[in-house]
Amino acid sequence: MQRIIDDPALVVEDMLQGFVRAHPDLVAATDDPRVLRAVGAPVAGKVGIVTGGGSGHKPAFIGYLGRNMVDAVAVGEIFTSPSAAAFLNAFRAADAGAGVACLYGNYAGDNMNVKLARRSAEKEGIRVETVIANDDVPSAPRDEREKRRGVAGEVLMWKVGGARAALGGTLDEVIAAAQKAIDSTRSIGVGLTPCTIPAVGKPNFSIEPGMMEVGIGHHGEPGVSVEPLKPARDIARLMLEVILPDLPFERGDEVAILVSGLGATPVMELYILFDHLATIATEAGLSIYRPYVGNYFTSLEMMGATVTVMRLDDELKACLDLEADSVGLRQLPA
Amino acid sequence: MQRIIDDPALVVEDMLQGFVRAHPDLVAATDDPRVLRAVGAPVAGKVGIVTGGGSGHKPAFIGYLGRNMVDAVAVGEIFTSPSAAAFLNAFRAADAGAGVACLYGNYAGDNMNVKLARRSAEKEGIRVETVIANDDVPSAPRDEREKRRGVAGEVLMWKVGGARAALGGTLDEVIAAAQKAIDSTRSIGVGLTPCTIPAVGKPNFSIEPGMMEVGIGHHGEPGVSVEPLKPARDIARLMLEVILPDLPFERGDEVAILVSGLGATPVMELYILFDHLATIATEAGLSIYRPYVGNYFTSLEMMGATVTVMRLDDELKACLDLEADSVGLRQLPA
Amino acid sequence: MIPSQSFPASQGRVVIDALVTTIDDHAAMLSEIDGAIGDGDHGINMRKGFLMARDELPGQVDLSTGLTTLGDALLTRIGGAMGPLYGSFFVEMGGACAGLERIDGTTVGRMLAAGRAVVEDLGEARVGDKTLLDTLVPTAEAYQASLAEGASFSAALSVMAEAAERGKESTRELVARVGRASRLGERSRGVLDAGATSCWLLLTALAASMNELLAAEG
Amino acid sequence: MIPSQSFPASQGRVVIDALVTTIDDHAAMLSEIDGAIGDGDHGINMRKGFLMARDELPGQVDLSTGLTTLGDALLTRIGGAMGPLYGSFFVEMGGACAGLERIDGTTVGRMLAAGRAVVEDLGEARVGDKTLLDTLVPTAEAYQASLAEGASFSAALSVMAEAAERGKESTRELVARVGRASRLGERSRGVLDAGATSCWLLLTALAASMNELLAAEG
Ligand SMILES: Nc1ncnc2c1ncn2[C@@H]1O[C@H](COP(=O)(O)OP(=O)(O)O)[C@@H](O)[C@H]1O
Ligand SMILES: Nc1ncnc2c1ncn2[C@@H]1O[C@H](COP(=O)(O)OP(=O)(O)O)[C@@H](O)[C@H]1O
Ligand SMILES: [Mg+2]
Ligand SMILES: [Mg+2]
Ligand SMILES: [Mg+2]
Ligand SMILES: [Mg+2]
Repeated sequence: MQRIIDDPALVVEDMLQGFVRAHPDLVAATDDPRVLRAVGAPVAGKVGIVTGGGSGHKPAFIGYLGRNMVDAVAVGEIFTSPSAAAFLNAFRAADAGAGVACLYGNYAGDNMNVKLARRSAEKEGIRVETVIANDDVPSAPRDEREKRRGVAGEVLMWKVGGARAALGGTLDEVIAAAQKAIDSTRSIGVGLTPCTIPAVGKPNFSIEPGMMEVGIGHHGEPGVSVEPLKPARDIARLMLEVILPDLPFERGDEVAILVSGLGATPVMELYILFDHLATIATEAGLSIYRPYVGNYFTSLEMMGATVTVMRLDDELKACLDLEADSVGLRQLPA
Repeated sequence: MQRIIDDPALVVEDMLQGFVRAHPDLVAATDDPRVLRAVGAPVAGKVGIVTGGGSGHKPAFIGYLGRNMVDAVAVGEIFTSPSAAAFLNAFRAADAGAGVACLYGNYAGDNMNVKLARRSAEKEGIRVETVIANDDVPSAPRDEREKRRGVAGEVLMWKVGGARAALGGTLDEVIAAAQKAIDSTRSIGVGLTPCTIPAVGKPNFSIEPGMMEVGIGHHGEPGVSVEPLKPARDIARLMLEVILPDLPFERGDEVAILVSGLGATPVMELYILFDHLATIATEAGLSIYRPYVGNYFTSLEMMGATVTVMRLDDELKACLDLEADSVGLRQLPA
Repeated sequence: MIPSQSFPASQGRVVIDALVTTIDDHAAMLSEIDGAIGDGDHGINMRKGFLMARDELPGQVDLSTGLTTLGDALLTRIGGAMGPLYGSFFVEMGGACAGLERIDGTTVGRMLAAGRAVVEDLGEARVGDKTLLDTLVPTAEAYQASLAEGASFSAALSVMAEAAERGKESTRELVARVGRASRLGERSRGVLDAGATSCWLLLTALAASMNELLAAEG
Repeated sequence: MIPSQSFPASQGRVVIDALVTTIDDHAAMLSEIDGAIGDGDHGINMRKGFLMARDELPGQVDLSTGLTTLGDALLTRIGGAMGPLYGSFFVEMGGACAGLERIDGTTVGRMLAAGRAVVEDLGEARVGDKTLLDTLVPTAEAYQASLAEGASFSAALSVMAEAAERGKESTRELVARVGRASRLGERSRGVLDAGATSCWLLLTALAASMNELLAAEG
């Protein structure tokens, strides 16, 4: 295990300490060591945006704390949901009286911990509404969408929710925008190598050299097929063949496309993949309003990439266009 | 080789196409397929900032094209200097009559190609001055500084040069600021795994599991020692023990610290490393004016990290503080 | 008819220590089992939470407070699915014996029923899904049945331990339908489920420590 | 005294084709040699540049234009250290025979001298550093010496090919002092240098193609 760490059991603690120290302009610690908040949060009158999830997905989740983005994040162990207590403390850190939109991904642990935290928060008079991202198409069939996992589409959900809140939306408006964002979004991942959780010390699943796992999840959850590794052009095509018909995206749709590396895939390759995606999407009659290419939601040192497509309307475009300042997503004023 | 590519011989071409398509707000193609320019470049009256180098270092080099940053980049094959013709065309693309500051790294190929390109440019009446980054301490002894390679310190050199030009500096002023930037900067890298150039298909050097190469270069150039992999705390210490005495940095110095991953090292680990660096630097009496932690200058899917420390004065601080918009470095107005 | 057996609720620490110790002692084994078809961290997660919980307990604690504190610590500290499931499990078990001076067989039956209910409610898994429910549900039922058939508290505790072992072993032949191991489909057959194994360890420790306390009563 | 041998400069294409073909044919070998102590791309880089250069040439071209075009293409296309070094090498070789109707032994001597000078000037390496100079410098000198001793053009070309082979082989025992291979220090000893090998291929092809042109003259 070729890692730059100290005690493998304490990587999350150690990382958090460095993160807060590196970004004092953007993030601050709270009384709960497993909760970070954005500098300036809670913002008076603004709906609080909260998310949370397991660690190992940099820049997700804490990298999206910031201006016009997320207000507080509950931090879990590597690939493990944060505790209910952490979610509760994140709600407290983000709430300025206007309520909290908890925008998170559909994983069993997160669902349970959010459920418990939300019960406690409401006893304290903090109103919490949730949007549960389920953009990962291969994780369940179309008629069981509620079972699908949340993946890199969460980044666009946070951008939209964060912007809608910053633009003065009420809790219901923020929730409606974030729900629309994720309902308009479809994703798929392709894995080329596994990754190793430091405390475990060996890969958490395996992919043979020369093979790829189509539809893999962010923690190595099973894909729809394991097949021989193909050229980027073919990978792009098979990814879009899964996600475009699912919404379905239709001729004339304006879309955002987000290509994220899973960690160790050189960013060069994400651009190669994006080029094919853009060509195929354009051929399918989609117009790309906003592309995002980079490491937006990773899985430690896994190799591979996820592709996310979101259908836009005027509200979603306005939300994506708003300036934002966070480690993972910075957009200057237009 | 688990890669998302098409023809391994054409990865640079394919990547460039996707890059231009992904960032139409920031970069534009030129008549030379191996030269990209910033949107809006050349800027009337402004000194042009040019750099160039081998590919495989994303976001370097093209990721630093943008507002208040670099105006034109010459693009080479993977880990191979761009041609003299590409440098010449980059000079042409960046020159608005105020001359060109070519800020690049000290590699034999780059030196030769810039030398030839500069000769041709001057025949055309384009004034080109150079700053050759040599921030990599382990690559040569202190009394042979002119032999040292340029590594991640180049990012800070570009930020300073780009800002100085944007702030209206003459060519001589821009060159002086960029030269001061690199003269005030020291770097060191630690490699944990090698990487594979797609067209070659096998790792370009080897590091045994459980070992690390201290002082390794961006292309696997030899380090000062190969030793058993240590905890992050000890890695941080031995890196600073090499670079702090070299300038030397002294008690009371204000510094920028840049920690860059080499590609496949999870960003989480960069924060763990940074936390120790900040502690040790603070103990040494340095005050950290600006930290940068992320993948700023990578080497395909190499594992490891580089650490760069730059001593600041008022001019360098003003240059680092200026807003900037590029793929690799975005800073909002303060 | 034998006289109803019981032990003082104030001896809670003995039970809690037994629970923590078995997780601590078997952490490596649990991770290894999880590694076969899961992500290999079950022992790490559990040990971290259980050791933290023990550190928060006073030297002497009644069973209800001890279990509630343990549950709260798991809820607060370990996250994942195990935090809320085992956390709520122990919180509910503690709640079911709150205020009692002595713990008898009927109380333990109520405790198991309460714990089982919250795990089923929160986790939405079923017996046969290859989870800790495959240990918990049949064990709670066997314990209750043996009491109903007139067994003594200590005899029912032995039934509990045996049923937990059978429940754990039953997961070997199951295909995982929830959690990470469902990744493997048919390939998840043939090995134990990690959560079912930790649940067996916990219920066995519970039974053994309570039997110890009963024996001390003479 | 044999009459001075020469061939028409208009036959440049024969020489250029020989140069391109040898690189194309031996690309895998060159990469493999580079792989032992360098980064394994020497053949890839060279082939890419040489094939592009050939595509830019008209069917018929005089030697000076052909070499200049080849050199320019390398300068324009392949970057690295090889682009400027071999690029300038061929540009200077082409310059040294510009405007001539026929190419004789003395001209080739001037061409080699000009090529060698620019490589030394630009690359700042020396004989013994385990680079292409270990082939180029002794070959240029041996060729010149054989002419000075009165050898015919074709005999001097044979001397060129033999000297190039010896030069290339000499790198086997050298320790790399410049370029990537210097990474390995003592460990770079015992294998050939990639650039010295490509230089041997090029000089051998140059000699063979010129000898062929001389033979065609009858
Ligand atoms: N919904 C559920 N209900 C009951 N038990 C569950 C559920 N989901 C998972 N489990 C149990 O959790 C165990 C794995 O725990 P652990 O390894 O700590 O968490 P993770 O799977 O997040 O790594 C499984 O072996 C299974 O018994
Ligand atoms: N300064 C120099 N002068 C002459 N030849 C050089 C010099 N630097 C490198 N070389 C030659 O370049 C060869 C390697 O070329 P190549 O593999 O194409 O480039 P790179 O080393 O950039 O991958 C070496 O074998 C050596 O002969
Ligand atoms: Mg886990
Ligand atoms: Mg090379
Ligand atoms: Mg697990
Ligand atoms: Mg090479």
